[in-house]
Amino acid sequence: MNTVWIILAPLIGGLLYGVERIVRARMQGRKGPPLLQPFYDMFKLLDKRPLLVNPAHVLLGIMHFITLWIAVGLIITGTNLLFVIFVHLLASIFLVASGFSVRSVYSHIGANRELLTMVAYEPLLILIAAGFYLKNGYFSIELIHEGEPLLGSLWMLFGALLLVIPIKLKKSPFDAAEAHQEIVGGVEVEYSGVYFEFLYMAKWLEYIFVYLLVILFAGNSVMMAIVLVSSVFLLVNLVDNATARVRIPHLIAITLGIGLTLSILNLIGVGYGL
Amino acid sequence: MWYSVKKAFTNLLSPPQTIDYPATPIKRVERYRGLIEYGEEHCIYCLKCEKACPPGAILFTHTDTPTENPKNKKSLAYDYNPHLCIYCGECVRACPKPNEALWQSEKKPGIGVKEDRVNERWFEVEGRKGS
Amino acid sequence: MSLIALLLTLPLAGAAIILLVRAVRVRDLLAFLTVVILVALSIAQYTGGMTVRFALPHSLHTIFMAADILLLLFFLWRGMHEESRPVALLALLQLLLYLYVSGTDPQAHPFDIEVGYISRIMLLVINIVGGIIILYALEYIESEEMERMKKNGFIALLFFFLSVMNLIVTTDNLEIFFLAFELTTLLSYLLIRYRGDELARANAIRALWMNQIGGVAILAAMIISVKSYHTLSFDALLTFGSSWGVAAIAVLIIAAFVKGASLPFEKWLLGAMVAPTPVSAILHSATMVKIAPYIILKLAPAFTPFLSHTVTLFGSFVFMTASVMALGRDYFKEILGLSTVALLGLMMAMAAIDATESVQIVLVLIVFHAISKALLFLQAGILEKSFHFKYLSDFEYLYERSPMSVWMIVIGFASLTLPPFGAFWGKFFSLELLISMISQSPLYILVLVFITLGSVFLTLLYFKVLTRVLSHSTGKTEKVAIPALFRYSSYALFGLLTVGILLMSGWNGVGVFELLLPALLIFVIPLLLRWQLRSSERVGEYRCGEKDEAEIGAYYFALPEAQVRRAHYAAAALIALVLLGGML
Amino acid sequence: MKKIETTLESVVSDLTAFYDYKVWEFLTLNGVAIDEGTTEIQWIFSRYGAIDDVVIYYAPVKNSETVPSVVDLIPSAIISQREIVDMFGITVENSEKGLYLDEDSLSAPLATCRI
Amino acid sequence: MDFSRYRKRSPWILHYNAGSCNGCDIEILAALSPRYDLERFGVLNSGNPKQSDIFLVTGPVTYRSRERLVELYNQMPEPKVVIALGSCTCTGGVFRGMYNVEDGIDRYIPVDVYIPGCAASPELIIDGVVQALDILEKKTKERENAKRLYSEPTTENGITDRSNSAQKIGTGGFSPEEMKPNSPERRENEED
Amino acid sequence: MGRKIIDIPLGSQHISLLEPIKFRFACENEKIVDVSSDVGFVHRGIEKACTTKFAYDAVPYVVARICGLCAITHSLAYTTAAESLLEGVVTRRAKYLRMLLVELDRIHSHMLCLSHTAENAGFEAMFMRIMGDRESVMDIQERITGNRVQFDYVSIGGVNRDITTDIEKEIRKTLAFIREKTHGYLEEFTTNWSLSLKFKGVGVLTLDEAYRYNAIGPLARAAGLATDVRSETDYLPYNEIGYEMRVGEGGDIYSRNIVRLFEILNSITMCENILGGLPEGEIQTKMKGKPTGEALVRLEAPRGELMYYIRGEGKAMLSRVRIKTPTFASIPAFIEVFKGSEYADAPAILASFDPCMSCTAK
Repeated sequence: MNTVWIILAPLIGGLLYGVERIVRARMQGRKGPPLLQPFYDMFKLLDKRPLLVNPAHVLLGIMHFITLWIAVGLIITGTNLLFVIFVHLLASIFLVASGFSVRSVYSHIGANRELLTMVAYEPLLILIAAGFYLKNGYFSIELIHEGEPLLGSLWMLFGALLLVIPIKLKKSPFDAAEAHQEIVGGVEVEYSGVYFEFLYMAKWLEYIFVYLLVILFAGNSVMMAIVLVSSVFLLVNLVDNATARVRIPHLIAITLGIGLTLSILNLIGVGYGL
Repeated sequence: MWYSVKKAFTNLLSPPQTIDYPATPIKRVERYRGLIEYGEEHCIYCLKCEKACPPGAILFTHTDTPTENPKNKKSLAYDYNPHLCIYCGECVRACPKPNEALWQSEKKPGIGVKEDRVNERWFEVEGRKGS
Repeated sequence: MSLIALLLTLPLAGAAIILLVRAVRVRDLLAFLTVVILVALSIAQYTGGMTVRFALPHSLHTIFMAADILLLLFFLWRGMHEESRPVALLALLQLLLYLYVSGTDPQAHPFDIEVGYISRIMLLVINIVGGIIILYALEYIESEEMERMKKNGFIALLFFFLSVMNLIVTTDNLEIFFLAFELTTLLSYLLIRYRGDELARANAIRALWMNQIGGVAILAAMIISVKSYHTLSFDALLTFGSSWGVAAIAVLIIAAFVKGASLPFEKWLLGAMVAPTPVSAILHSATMVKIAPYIILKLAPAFTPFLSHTVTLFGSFVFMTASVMALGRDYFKEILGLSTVALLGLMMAMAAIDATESVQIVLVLIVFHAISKALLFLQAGILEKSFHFKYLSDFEYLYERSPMSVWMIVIGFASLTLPPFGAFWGKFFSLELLISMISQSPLYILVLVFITLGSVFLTLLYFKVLTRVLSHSTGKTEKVAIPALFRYSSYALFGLLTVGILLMSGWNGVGVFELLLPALLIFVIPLLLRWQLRSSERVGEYRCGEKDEAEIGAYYFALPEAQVRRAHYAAAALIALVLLGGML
Repeated sequence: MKKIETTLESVVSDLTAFYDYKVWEFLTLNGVAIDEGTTEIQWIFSRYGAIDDVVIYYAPVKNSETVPSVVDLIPSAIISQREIVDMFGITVENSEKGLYLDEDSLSAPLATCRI
Repeated sequence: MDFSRYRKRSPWILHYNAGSCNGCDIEILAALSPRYDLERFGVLNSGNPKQSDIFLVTGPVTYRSRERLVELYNQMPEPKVVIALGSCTCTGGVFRGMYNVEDGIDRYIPVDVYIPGCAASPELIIDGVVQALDILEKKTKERENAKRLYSEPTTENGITDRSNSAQKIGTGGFSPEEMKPNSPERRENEED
Repeated sequence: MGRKIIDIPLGSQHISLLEPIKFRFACENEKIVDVSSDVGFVHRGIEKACTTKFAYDAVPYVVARICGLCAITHSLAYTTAAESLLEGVVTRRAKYLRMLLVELDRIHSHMLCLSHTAENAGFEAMFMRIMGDRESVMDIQERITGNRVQFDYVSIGGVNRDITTDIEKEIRKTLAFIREKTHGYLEEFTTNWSLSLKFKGVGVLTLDEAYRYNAIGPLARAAGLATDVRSETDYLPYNEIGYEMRVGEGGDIYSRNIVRLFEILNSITMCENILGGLPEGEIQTKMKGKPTGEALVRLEAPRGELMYYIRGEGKAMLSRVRIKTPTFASIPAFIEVFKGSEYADAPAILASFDPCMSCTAK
């Protein structure tokens, strides 16, 4: 069963992305693309003549995709949460390395920003994992899923996760790493055709990754999981449509400032039963 | 920010502003400055429009098979390039018989494809004119 | 016992012979043989798996004493000669303290040498990684411009270093420990000023006086120990547990901080960059600085909770601060150096937590940090020798000229932070351990935050370097040949890293599935695709339609000077807190 | 519109005496080809807040002469000086060619008098 | 598998202004705005030649934009379609015959769709894009070069490198006379 | 030690640019330390063509194609200059209609600038909102003139089309709609925290720099320099229709946006006043003769002062047409503003200048 879900993960992510594009268009008063648009894009990209700058660049991009898929797969199979976060870090590092592997300014800026956003969200993810451990005494995602919903006691960490989501999904106000109007997509600028495909699908996997993290807070309650995911989805899109992109220093200051405060408070609270 | 959030939310629930063109046509305003149209039978071949046209989108070139208009003494043929026209209407204002010989319609110009040779053909026309 | 004796004496013998040999080939062969035997010995010692204890003949004691005094007199002379007041004063102080200590009469030691689990691992690291670096140094030193004798002397000094390090991790006697400690100080001094220019001399002197603070600290600990317990044995010191014992331990910790070049003492290690690169490699990876976590690991069982907490806090603070400080640096070796300082902070922080897991974690960190850092410093040397690159901003067209070096650098950095490499697991389980300990003290939340921040800063540091090394354009290569010894030593270290991945599986429940499958996928699939990509059509980079090539520098996130000073004050305050913990 | 004649030698000193940057707005530098080989260069100013108070300093310039730069006095003149260089082919102190024109473009397109 | 029918469902656009009056350019923005919403067709204004299918050019090609135009065209992977947007892009429009323009982009790159209008309204832009989609669907993946190149893409060790083909166009490869059959000098001579 | 500089190009083709302009930012990290620029991409040679290719009465249609955004101001400035050489008098109704179009043009141009600034600051929703609302202005422009962008409305002697009561009604409706929307933008631009992070204190042009570099238009007014050609000329009766100058302070992007928003509101008021007081009369007067002499006309385009200098020798072709466009004059000021700001802000700063390269290079 897990295997099926792992194979389906990118497709579900694609659908989610499709829904999101429609929702975003509707929030802007537009009709928007069809639901299956991401898949059309995917097929079209497969059909392009392959052009590349250098093999290392493409390879690192593909490795980013594979590693991300592994990270998602590890969540689905229910392994150690902390380990999953680090596999995800590895995936991001592949992306950064691919950005740096071409002699292209925008790609470099994008990769550098990607690194800097990592400074902002990686500590928070680790602290979130710490929160789960403190509450349960284990990192096992499988057990977390079987346990009680933890949103009640970890709501501040959930707040910290909400700060991370726009960064990962490249949404306003924290989309500086992609910043289409400044650096033309950043890391992905040198990819084309079928090679861009991998990065494009990696984006879908990011959706799955963050929403699976959201679901963790719901524990064994399916109802709560659905409510959480849909409300987070709506919230993220509303904020995306109501804010401008902030600069990287602001991004780090805001995320770390608010996120660390929330996490530390919550950890103290959980650790000492306050 | 809250205004935008509210706006985004209400937009989500209300129908979009989008006109589903080409499925539903866009209503064009009256007196839209569209294609220049030519009524050969009323033309007096004064060539004022050719002179007035800023980009030179109207050219009268010599032809071997002239029309039966008696005014066409030099056996000229009217040639018009909608892909060169800037739709300013100067030609119509210059025309002594507007609405009969030359008028600006409300039709939108057609899309050209490679086979139409819109540019190369016009270089040929200009070449004929020059020689 | 005989194995250990061999480990201690063989490098000395090797050094002596090498000094005498004039032919390069013979020298290389001898050095190679010595290294091979040392590696074999250390492996044999490890697989022996027994704790070995024995006492040294009393006659050696006098020799040690004489050596100590001679050493201190040498330092004093250097201090006077180089007109460095701190060196001279500290040497004088040490001399006085030492004379005082030797005047007392401690109980006889049951055993001077004790080789336990920790020591065995340390021996492995010292001899294998150190040996590889010496092989590399054989090639490196040949390209320097100096006399044959001096070149051979360099190799001999490195062997001598291994011997001293072997002694320091096997001894259980504070007096011998002091001797070995001072010997490492001496050796680092000699090696740092090996090139003999103005800068080298200044930095060597700085290293000398800073390290002597450590010597003073050890002497102080010896005095306390002798005065209160009439013993100079480590083991005995650990078992007393009274307030004087804790005081002695706290003072010893200071010695560790100094050797580990922790803030605010990091300057001596950064100054060591002027030496030939193998020196940096050996200082950072196999020897010198590893004394710091080793001492703390050894002392940790006797820590009071307060001491444990403060040392952990200090270590994690250093971990974060040094990583941030490194972000603004441009000198490649300096970046590596500060990252060593940072990681030593982490090791010390973990070592101070007295738990079975923490010992494992620290050892894993020590081992893999040694391998990775050695690999990186080797590359730094290669860059210097083959390309004349020292500063990050100079690195130009590196990938085009030598993809091997670039990938080695990338793997070197990756192996320090990323799964599935060994150092990652060290960090990973440190985090796990810390998280599980939060309920013991709220201080651990702070430590956790420091360590998470520090590790992302380190990641940022390592991967910003890629701006300069990894970027390359379409096709067009002009390869530069790299000498064979350089290559093979790099491959050897890379091999160790790979073997390390395999050895890690099974540790702490790291399953094959979590570890090997991802590794397999990540490394194998690209290899399969590689051939396909080789023949694809190439296109230039997107430059907004322009053709002119833009200059792409690296990023520098320099910390303002005032902040650095503040960080030093904070570190000093934490050290004071540690000392205070000892006094109370 | 007031026109004041000046010469290339005196234009910098004239403008220095005249131009107060908080009173006068420097509009632009203009050139008019008068006859073959001569161009009239105009420095145009207008007074802030006044109705149509435009002052034009002008000087005839032979194509061989070098027009002095007024950038020290009026920093924003740099771009119009470069334009004059391109369009009329005359030399202006410290102003390069190539603001608009490429190597194979028509050189000095406005230089010839076509009355 | 044949994916060519998905091409027309996901056309990504690269826009370049080769010297137009920006009237058409703001109309492109208007076409992306909620009223016309080009994204309905899957259009994405990618701004990156490497990820674009449709090259939307405005302007009659000024001298300085020539090599940029060709460079961008070469960076686009096939299949690709070029749309000339606006009268001046098709034929030079009102700028036809001015001394610093090239009278239409099809002197430099092969144009598939010509959208007339000055300025072309969003409605015409949509018409043109829809027309272009049909052409895009029929295209092959063969390499399409610009009409004028500095050098043909070089092939070395079986690797084709197309990164140098646009360099120094106009001053290198061929003479300016050949390039401009309708140069202003010639026109002026005719007038005189 | 090598350089620590990163050269970041912006243009000539870039997603945030509508028109080709090339900037090369020399940056330390992302801080801009030096800027070089190339603005000549759109040079077509219109000044020359106006004196060699087109007769003086066709020129209004040509100069309109200098720039699609301020087309009306270009043709109006030219015709005003030509009319003063021909010594004809334009009727008051024609003048009012001309002003109506100029102000409508200013509204849609400012709206485009605001939306583009928001887009370049990463606020896509704001872009869509303003662009969606802007369509209604485009609609009434199309109704009045027959084309959305290139109005070709002004010709020598008057205007080409009259407005009917139908159109008038529609204009009033649209103006009311836009006024309501503009108040909404005003609130959003002043209160949205992410926009204030992006805009407040960013891209500052100080008052002294504005004087020094002869900044004009909203750029200057945002810096506190009270200059507006509408109050410095008298060929259009701006004083009759309730023109007010709005001067901002701070000279940052925020201030420029606010100045533009208030100018939109002021233009709406003016348009309503124009419709209210529209004099009766002909819209065209015949002008006789050929232009002789020289004339200099200044007009306030949406981006600032536009200047036409023409000289005629009594022939069908003029002997000199000099066009000084607002952006051209502001470029030295632009460069100053970029230095010291972050690259991340560069596209937004650039958009907030509302640059018009086709004007600049002609």
